Amino acid sequence: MTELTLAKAIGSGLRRALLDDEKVVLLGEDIGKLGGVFRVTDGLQAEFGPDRVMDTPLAESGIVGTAVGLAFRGYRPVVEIQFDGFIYPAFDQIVAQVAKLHYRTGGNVKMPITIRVPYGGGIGAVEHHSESPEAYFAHTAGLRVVTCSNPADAHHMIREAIASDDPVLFFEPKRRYWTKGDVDEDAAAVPMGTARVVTEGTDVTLVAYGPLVPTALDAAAAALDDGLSVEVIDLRSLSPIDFDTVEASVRKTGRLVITHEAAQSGGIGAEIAASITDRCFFHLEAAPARVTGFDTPYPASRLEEHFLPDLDRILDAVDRVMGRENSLTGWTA
Amino acid sequence: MTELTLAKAIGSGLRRALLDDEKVVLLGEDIGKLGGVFRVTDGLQAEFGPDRVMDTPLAESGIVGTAVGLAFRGYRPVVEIQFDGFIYPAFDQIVAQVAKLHYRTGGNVKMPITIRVPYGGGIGAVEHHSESPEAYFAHTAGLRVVTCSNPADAHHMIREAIASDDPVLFFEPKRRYWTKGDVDEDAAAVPMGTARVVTEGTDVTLVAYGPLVPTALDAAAAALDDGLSVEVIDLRSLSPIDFDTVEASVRKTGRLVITHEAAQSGGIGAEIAASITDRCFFHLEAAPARVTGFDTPYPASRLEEHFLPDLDRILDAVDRVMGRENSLTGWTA
Amino acid sequence: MSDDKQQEIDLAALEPDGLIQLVTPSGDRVANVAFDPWVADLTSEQLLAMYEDLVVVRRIDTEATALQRQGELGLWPPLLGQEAAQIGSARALRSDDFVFTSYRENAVAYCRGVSLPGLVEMWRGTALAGWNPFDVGMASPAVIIGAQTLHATGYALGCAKDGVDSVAVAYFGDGATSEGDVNEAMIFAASFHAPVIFFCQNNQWAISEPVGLQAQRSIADRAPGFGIPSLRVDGNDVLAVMAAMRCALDRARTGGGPTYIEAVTYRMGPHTTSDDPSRYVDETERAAWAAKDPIARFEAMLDGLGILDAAARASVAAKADQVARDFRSGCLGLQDPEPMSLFDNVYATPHSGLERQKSQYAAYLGTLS
Amino acid sequence: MSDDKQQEIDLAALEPDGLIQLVTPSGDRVANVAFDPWVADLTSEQLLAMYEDLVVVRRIDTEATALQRQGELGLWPPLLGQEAAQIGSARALRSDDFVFTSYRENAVAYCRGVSLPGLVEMWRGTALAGWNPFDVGMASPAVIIGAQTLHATGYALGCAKDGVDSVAVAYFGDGATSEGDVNEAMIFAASFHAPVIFFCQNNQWAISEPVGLQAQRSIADRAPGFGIPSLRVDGNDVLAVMAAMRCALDRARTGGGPTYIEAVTYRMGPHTTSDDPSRYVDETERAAWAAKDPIARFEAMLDGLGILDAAARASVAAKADQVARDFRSGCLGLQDPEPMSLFDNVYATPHSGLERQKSQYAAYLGTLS
Ligand SMILES: Cc1ncc(C[n+]2csc(CCOP(=O)(O)OP(=O)(O)O)c2C)c(N)n1
Ligand SMILES: Cc1ncc(C[n+]2csc(CCOP(=O)(O)OP(=O)(O)O)c2C)c(N)n1
Ligand SMILES: [Mg+2]
Ligand SMILES: [Mg+2]
Repeated sequence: MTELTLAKAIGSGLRRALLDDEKVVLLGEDIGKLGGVFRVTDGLQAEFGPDRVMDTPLAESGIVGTAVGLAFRGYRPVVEIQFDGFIYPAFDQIVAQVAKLHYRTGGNVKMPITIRVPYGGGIGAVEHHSESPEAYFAHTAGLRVVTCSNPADAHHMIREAIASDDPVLFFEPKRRYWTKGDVDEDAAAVPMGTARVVTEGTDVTLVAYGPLVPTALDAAAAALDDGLSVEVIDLRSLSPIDFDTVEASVRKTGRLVITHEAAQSGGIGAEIAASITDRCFFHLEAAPARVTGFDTPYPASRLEEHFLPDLDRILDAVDRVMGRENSLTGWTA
Repeated sequence: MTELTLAKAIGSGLRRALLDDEKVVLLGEDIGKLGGVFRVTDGLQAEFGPDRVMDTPLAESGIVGTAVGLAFRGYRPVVEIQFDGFIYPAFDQIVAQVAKLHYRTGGNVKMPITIRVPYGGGIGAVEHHSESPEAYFAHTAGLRVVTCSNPADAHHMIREAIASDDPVLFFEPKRRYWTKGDVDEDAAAVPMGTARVVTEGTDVTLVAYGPLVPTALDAAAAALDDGLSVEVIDLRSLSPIDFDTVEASVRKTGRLVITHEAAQSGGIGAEIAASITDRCFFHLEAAPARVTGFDTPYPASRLEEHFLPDLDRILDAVDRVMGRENSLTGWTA
Repeated sequence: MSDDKQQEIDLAALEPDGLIQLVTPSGDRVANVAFDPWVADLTSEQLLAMYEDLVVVRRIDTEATALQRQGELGLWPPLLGQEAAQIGSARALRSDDFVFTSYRENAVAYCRGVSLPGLVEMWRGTALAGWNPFDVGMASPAVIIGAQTLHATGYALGCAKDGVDSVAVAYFGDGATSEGDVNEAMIFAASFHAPVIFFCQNNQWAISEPVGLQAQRSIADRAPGFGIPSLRVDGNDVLAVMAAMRCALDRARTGGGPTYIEAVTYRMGPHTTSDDPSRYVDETERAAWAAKDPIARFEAMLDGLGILDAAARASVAAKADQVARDFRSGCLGLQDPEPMSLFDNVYATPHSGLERQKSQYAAYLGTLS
Repeated sequence: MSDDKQQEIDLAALEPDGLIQLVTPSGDRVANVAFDPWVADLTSEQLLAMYEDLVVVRRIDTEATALQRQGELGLWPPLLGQEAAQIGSARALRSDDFVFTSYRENAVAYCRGVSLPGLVEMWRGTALAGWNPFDVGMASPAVIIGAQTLHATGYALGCAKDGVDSVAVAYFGDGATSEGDVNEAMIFAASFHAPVIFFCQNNQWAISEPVGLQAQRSIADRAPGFGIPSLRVDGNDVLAVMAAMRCALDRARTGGGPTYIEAVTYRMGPHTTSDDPSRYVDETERAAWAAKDPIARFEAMLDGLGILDAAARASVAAKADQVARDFRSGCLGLQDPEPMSLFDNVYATPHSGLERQKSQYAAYLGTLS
């Protein structure tokens, strides 16, 4: 058991993967000597050499497309996209090649590619450095999409992602890179596709993932002071979504709040609200509420506190699903 | 009033736009002499010359990026993406530039770009020629997303899209290109962002768009034989979605079925189900049902009849929201 | 011929504008100091086998077009006119090389050992791909223009990592050269010194767009600026193509890195069976290229060498007939897939969301039957 | 110098490997038959003005780094070492030309007339862009590497359509040359013969990656293969840069089409204030480049010409002080935007979905206050 930051926990997971399987190779911009702009790969090129930890030319489509070829040759490439907003030049290779090749070839060609993406806002960055593009990939058949919220999960989930024979989009909550927590490298990992109930509760189910899990926990604590018992679920996987866990919770609470940074329209929250309404229609006491980024581009950093869901906005939604008097009766989809 | 196919109705809309505004230029692959692979631009280069109807090199990012520069210079570019599956190389230019430039520049730079995309399946095509990528764009702030289902709408909506000062993704239901209908070029157009109630009904609201509107109408007719009154709404706009129209309908019927070809998870149907549940929670008699493509890549054409929503699957969902005995009680999200 | 230095010089001498030709359109064998050695070992049997290949793949192509007209295929992209470019290059490969192509490389697929029905599965719509890539050393065709060039580069990088001398080959068209991916592939290949060959069939057209819209200079002129030597070869000359390809393969196998080959040829047919080239093709140009036909030329050369006697001709004709029959019956024998196979192989391991949809659809189908 | 033929020859003569230099690192003016004429008209006043520009933009840059260290800016990308490349090129432009840059072109922005606080708005986070592109003929910086090269190409195409002789300029880095977009931009520009200049500042680094990872030959060697002539210029020589830029601009204005310029320079500072170059930069290399400093060199030349007297020096120093003060106070004066402005300008015309979110958030904010 070691205390690590979330960034270092991913780094140690990458290191273990490199040690465990010689077919694992890392590709990305500035991941070598620099160790990545967030230092997640710090020291790995020094330890494993430039053949296994490769700085690539500056072209995201090129990186992912090259990874596809390596996968054809039996490798397990782990690709780093430097920031969320730079994944789009690789979109075609991801959705039309990485996602489809196993299906296209009737299962003959596996694509065990992990695409790491630091994502989300709250770090005062310039444009394109604070995006939450996860819904695009969760809507893409053939991909798995996961995200972690704490160091232990970060470590084990990156190893599970790399070990997976399917391609995995691995979203790293960049504003939580410096969060510390205990990591037991040898512990048995929770299967990657499952959600985790972080705090049990009886009144409201609050679903969060990635960077907003700590915010959700704060909200649950604040709600408790107010006499409300909120069950917080860390989704962990966005494709597949572990609806069984969410359904079980909502059947108990009858109320659902979902929060994410991505824009509301067509976000993960929409899918959860729709699916849970379908599964738990007669158990729901109120319409599921979404607390999300707005349908605007990510704004200038001096405005991001207004864009990002925070404790108050989450509590407001909790109040609303509880049917409490709340100025925001109009605060709906 | 002329009878035109949907393809020709778009062509005549493009022609009117070229006549009405000299800043309108068309760009795309094979749109000149060939008139596009679907002949939508047939005759336009001959009439307006290669300066206004331009064949471009084979590169979608290049086409859209060039259109951005033309828009900076005051032009209104209309871009043709040859098939749905070829839009992904342009994804970055669309979501990171076209969608954001107006916001980025505080409204100083307008992006009146129309991106035409023949989309959807049902034509027995090879891979990448039958996709429904609309949800990616509807989740992207800064874009408008529309789709037409009949020649009259096709004609007027393409003109509205080109006249819009915002970027518009214009999805053309390729399997309906040969559908005929009356077009009155001089009629007043219904505003682009509004939905249309195509058939009134009292029992179930059935929301469809693009290629599935005719299928939805067939289903409504079949349901009527069965004693059920189904109100069919042609959504027309996917961003924004005209929720007022859908809400008014659901308040009346209490039941909602949504159908689209795109994969279910994170599709437009999820957003509609979530938003309408939120707006009409106490009016709903059953959970909204979705009849969609599956969460698989688009399959080989000999399987597409199983992938695509059809009359029977829609009727099955109608039965389900009616609470009728139906073998598919398990048929949910 | 494996001395790196020597090759660099040979290649540089031909760069950028020489068009490598060993056989003229009228079938005369012309001497070429640099490239003759690369095909000097070919025996009469091997030359005849190449002739047979040329005839057979043209016959398959004709038959496929007929099958499409008869409604048995959804679409077909004819390779008429490009037989030499494909046979000359593909027959230079070893079985442990790996090929990443676009959709028109059906002669390449034939050479790699794809089964006859396998050639048409994706066009008939009974599957998305007609073969297991690992059985034949050839990926399923990439329909997204240019994407496969990066896959070839990555595969080549893997070969280098593995310390083997297998080579990856990317096939693509003149139109594809405009896609960002193809340029990125050159950059990655050059940067990683990957054993990959970029084989561009410049058939003068990308659907209705002439190559002049994509490139202001020869296609082959681009690669050198990226640090990749390039060869410009008469793509209708099967010997020249083979020589160029062998030269490039040798470079790749011996640590010389990537090579770019532009095979200058012509698409004699429509883009696909859905296309209407009368809207854009200039008949004079087409006629000029007809005079450079790759098969007629090779036939004339073999004739001149006295290799192609009546018996050989008859045997090739018989083989072509037989292949055409097998091809047709193989195509017609392709069965529609099982409905529930729709859900297979989306993932390598079960995905709970999709599993649910699958069981629901199975239940639904059950109610219908 | 507007005779097309003449220029083609001049350019060809320098392609591909000559490094255009008019002033040596020690400040000696060297004769260059082809490029001297392009700067022959510069008066002493103009030379002094360029000197002032160089000094002022370096001063702004230093001040911005200080502001970042003091927490007033979120981030800053220093241009230290690249002053000549930016001033020499930007001062060659007309106000009706239009510039599409990346994030490091703050000296270009200064020359275009961007206000001092405008230079830092996006780095302070008070807005996504610091100016109205149409006021200064310069787009807001593109953070997505390479994307702006296509915008410049499209804009140039528009200029050609409009029949005006304005020119579009794309500024980008050596790292950017690997992105598909930059290659596609060359293809489109060549195909449409667009009046665009591709101005690449090869500062040897893309964050921690040396240029050798992106390119195996000179960056300038790529464009000719696309049919675009290219110039390779000493990017630390402000006169040479201006000469090359004027030559390219003249070509573009007179129907000569696109030109590519590689300005060979060095990033003397970190990539941004967040970067730690000690992890990857070779100090010897950095020191060698320090000896080629663009300002010291130009100062020495002006000294040699007797133009830079004590009064001139004092006036430039005073100007730099003043600008630095104004810059700092302008920066500190930038106010946080109104919360509800978050919703402004997503669309040019109201979008019902967003309008609803806006009014709901306004109501919510109302309850908090
Ligand atoms: C990314 C992408 N854009 C557009 C298309 C449509 N398309 C199919 S083939 C083709 C022309 C390709 O020309 P070329 O590369 O010269 O190959 P050829 O067909 O001549 O063999 C186009 C534009 C596509 N398949 N993929
Ligand atoms: C598409 C994209 N990928 C990655 C990045 C991250 N990034 C920012 S600057 C940079 C290096 C750019 O190098 P270069 O083009 O040489 O410009 P320079 O910084 O040297 O001025 C990288 C990789 C980005 N901004 N956009
Ligand atoms: Mg071609
Ligand atoms: Mg650089």
